[in-house]
Amino acid sequence: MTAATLTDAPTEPGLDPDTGKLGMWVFLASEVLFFGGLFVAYLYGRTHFPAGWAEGSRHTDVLLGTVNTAVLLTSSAAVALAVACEEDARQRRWTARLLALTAALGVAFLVLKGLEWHAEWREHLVPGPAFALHVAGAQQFFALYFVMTGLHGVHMICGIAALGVLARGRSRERAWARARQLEAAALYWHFVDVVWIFLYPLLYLVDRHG
Amino acid sequence: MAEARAATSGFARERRTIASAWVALLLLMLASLGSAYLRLGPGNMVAGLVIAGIKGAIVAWLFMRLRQAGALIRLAAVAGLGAWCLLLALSGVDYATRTLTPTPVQRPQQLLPAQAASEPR
Amino acid sequence: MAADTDAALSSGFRLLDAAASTQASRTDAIFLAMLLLCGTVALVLLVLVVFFVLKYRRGHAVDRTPPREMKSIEIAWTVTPLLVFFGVFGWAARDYITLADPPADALPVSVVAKQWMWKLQHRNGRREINELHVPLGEPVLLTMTSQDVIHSLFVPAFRLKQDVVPGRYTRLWFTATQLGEFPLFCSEYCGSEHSGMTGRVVVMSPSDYGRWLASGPAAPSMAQYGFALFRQLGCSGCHEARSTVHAPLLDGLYGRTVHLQDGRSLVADATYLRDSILVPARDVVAGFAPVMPSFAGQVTEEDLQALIAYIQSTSARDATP
Amino acid sequence: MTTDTLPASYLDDGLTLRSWLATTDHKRIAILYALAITAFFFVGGAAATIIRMELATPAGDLVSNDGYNKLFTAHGVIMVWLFLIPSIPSVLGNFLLPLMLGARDLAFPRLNLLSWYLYVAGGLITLEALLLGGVDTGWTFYTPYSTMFSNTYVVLTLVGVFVTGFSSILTGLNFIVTIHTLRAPAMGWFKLPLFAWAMYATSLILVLATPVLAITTLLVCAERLFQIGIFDPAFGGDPLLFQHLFWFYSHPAVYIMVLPAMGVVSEIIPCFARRPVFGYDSMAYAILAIASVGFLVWGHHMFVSGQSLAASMTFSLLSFIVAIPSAIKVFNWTATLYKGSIRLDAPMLYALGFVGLFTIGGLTGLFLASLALDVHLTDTYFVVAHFHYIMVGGTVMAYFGGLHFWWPKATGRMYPEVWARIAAVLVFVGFNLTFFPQFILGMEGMPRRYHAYPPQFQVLNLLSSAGAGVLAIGYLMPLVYFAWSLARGKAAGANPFGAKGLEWQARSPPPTHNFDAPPVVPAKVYDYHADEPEAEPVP
Repeated sequence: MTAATLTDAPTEPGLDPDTGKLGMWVFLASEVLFFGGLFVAYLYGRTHFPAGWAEGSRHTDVLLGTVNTAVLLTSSAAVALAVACEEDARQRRWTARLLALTAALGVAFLVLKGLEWHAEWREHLVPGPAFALHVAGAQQFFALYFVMTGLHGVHMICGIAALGVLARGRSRERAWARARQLEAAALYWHFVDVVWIFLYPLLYLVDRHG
Repeated sequence: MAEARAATSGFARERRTIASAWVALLLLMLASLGSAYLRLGPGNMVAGLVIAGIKGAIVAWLFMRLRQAGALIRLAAVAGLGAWCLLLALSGVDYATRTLTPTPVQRPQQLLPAQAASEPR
Repeated sequence: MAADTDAALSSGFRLLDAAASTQASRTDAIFLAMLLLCGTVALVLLVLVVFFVLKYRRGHAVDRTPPREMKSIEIAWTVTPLLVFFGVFGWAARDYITLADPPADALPVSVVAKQWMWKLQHRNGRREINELHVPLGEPVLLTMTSQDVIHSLFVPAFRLKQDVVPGRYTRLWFTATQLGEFPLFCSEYCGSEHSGMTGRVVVMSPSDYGRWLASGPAAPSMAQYGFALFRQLGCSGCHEARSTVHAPLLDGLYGRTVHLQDGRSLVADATYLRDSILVPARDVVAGFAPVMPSFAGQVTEEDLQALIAYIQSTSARDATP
Repeated sequence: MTTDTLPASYLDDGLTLRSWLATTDHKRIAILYALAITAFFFVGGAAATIIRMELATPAGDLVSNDGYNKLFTAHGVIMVWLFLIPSIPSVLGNFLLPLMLGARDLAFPRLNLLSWYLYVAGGLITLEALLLGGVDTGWTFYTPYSTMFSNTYVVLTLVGVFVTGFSSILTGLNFIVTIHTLRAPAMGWFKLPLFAWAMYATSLILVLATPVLAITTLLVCAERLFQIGIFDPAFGGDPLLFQHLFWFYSHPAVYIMVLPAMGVVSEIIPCFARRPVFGYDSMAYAILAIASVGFLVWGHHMFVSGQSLAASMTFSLLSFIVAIPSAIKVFNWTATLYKGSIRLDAPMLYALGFVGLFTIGGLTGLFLASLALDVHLTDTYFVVAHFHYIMVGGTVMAYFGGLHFWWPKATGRMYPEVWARIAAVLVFVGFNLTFFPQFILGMEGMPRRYHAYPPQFQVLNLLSSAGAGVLAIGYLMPLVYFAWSLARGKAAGANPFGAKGLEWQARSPPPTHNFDAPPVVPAKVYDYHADEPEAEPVP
């Protein structure tokens, strides 16, 4: 099963455009397992505490959640466009701006998330002795909610940092900010977006018609 | 000239796919939101996950360019999901068939005096 | 461990410990079969390797024309182990399944594992710490739970062990086939005194066991102790017939279906009674207000079992005409 | 020994500390790993020595029970995560993979250096946790003990494990991309040496299983610090959920430990038997089968933990199936010796020792896979003996064999043959003396992790402790004569053993860019001929 697309490898590492992409995809495979453990814990909770999950989900802010999802989807489209622009000679001037836009949307997402967390903190929805809801399992729901969105947030911060650095590097025509690095960073960003795509229904839309 | 037009049409086509994918994603998000307000019982979770699956597929297929990626890259994309499904499936065998007789566990603290019975933590 | 048990147990070297339960003899049969099977495979390989190393040692003139690549031998040594493995799997699984469903008439003993001791209680209330007296030849069913971490009740002579998991009941049943005392260990790591959490199982003849059970310290039966607790904790204040508080009557409740406020209805079994004592707000009976305070933290595991035994005894009393 | 015309070897190419600590040369990073791993091996070994001294007597009289619990936890954590898992992939794999593929370096050289720093950081955090007061949960960290009842440095140790885990993931990633993209032009997949196949399969497991360990440690830390209630039964959490997540990683982890050892043995036996490996294709498929089926069997650690009957039977059946590829490999190694021209050099002694001990380890695994026997044997010393036969009898023997086999290539000097053979025999004898009695202890029902045990188990425990002494001597000898060999070992040519891999076409020690002239990929892999007179080693 020789990989058809990979040109017969020169023994010099790093010259083949696909190595970076393949490396990032293998890393994303490990990240799927990394978040996967949390989704297994979530599914355990949802099957064993349906009432707690529904009650907990009703107390999340669905408006902010939906807006955040839209922001992240847009940022994903923006970075895809940036990669496309980088490959086209005449559109290359847009790349740096699109990368900056993506990073800005990422920051907006984190700001909204911060507001949401603050609201929940004020409503005593943070697991602890003073936890507001008394349905069995609601505390686990919010515990997992904070762990999952927290871990996702950390990945967002890494993504924003990478995109910011690449945007500056690209605007200064740096050698390390070429199509290959952009595509790898874009893949990572799309992955973080896909994780949120699954977090959104699982955390916000468990039982809205209650 | 032809090469330039081909380049622009290439980029134009790419831009169009990205734009349409973006719109589709937003619509699917709204659909997912709407489906949550319908009383579907367990169907809510299924609908939520199916729509999320479609959105994830769009992002992977178009934005992450799996469409024009080689077999190896697609294999790497699917490998993580496959391993996760193994974890879910086999631990699911245990959870689905485990006859559980639960008992509430009391944290072994000192016996509190009868009148100040604190509500369960 | 008491000195006398040392003397009894430090018998001479034997490949396998005494097989003292019906399960033990079956497990030993599988064990010896596997020992034989794997022993021969290991021996054959050892002999082959030594023979090849000697015969084909470098400098020793011998025919070394490279043999043909034989696919058949490779298929053979893949399929045969597979078939043998399926056989062993089936045999071992059959015995494991018998462990999973205890006989109906098994003698119930409730076991509570606590960091670093075993508390066992027979049906008539007789309590034991780190010791279990059982009759010879009768199946005994242990219903076990833990108050803190995961322990595991392990009786090597019976070839049996079962983890004791907090938050749920796990069961272990056996039928002793040999008189005498057998060591009992905790085999799931549970903290500092994990190696001290040992005890012994004493197998007695049924008549001796009956006498031992009756002659125990004049501990009140679980039901009587439960009734005393029922009054002492103030349950009778609300749940007695003549009480002014509007609370459900508990006489004869055990085994009846109960209709709850949120439309569900369930059978009032031990778990329901236990839940209602510790978390009353969860399953409120239809037509009653959730005013009952929780008794979590005020009742130990034994008190709960005693209260449940008392409520069970009320239905027995009413049943009699 | 570099003639003046050829460029300097990788050892002489820059002697400053910075040239070592900031190197991206896979060979230097392998040496850095070797030093760090040897240090951790002897820390873990010290803990094992004290445990064996304590167990020489039934009463717990050498260390307190808490002390004993912290010792066996330290032994477990250090040996599993800081020695066994990185040993062959990070030391031999890093050094040899590019050489075997005919490449100049790994696909991501800088990422390789980052892996080493992550490994050392994780190791130091774990060591700091042990020095501050140790952790007493066992390397398995079972909840609710590790989350609710242990008041030792659980979180700090788990952070150390978490960081070391990422070092493994990045090494796995590096190997997968290297094997896919940097193979020499003429080297198709079925001309790869089996060591490279083993690295590939191990890397698949490293990348797909280690993240689940990372998330599990994160959840245990969250549970300990914020009582999130996922694993705590008081909130309705499930301790078995932890066991599922933990063993989903930890069983593939034992294949991470044994697959590289199989790769090393598959290189040594053909070389010293002068015969191509028997059934190369089935060996390669067996390696991939072990890696993939290895993900399906983790439940056999939970037969008595309260898992459902159906799940236990499923996992038992799958555990029998995963034993088939290992059986195939053992049969193939044995068949490779047929009509060979065998020389029992030190690497061959270690390799044959591996085949013997791994066979016993694998067969006893079948005892534990059969349900009824596992009810009696699990959590006893039978299990301790089983996994030591695979990890110590298997991986450590193969690691030592690999060290001896490629030592001339890495240092340009020969190790002292006679001393090396004595050490190999001592390790084999000491190992069997230490761990075979533990099988019998397990049969008689001595539970694991016991600080004090009933007197009827003393005879075998004493024998085991004595054996541990012999084993310790066997492990110390290589340290001595390898150091001696560095100073005054005989100069080794490019191919002292007449082996067939690409790595033997480079000089010993190889230059930083590995090959002076592009290596020639042979038509057939393992092209050994037992019937021809022995070719004299290439200068």
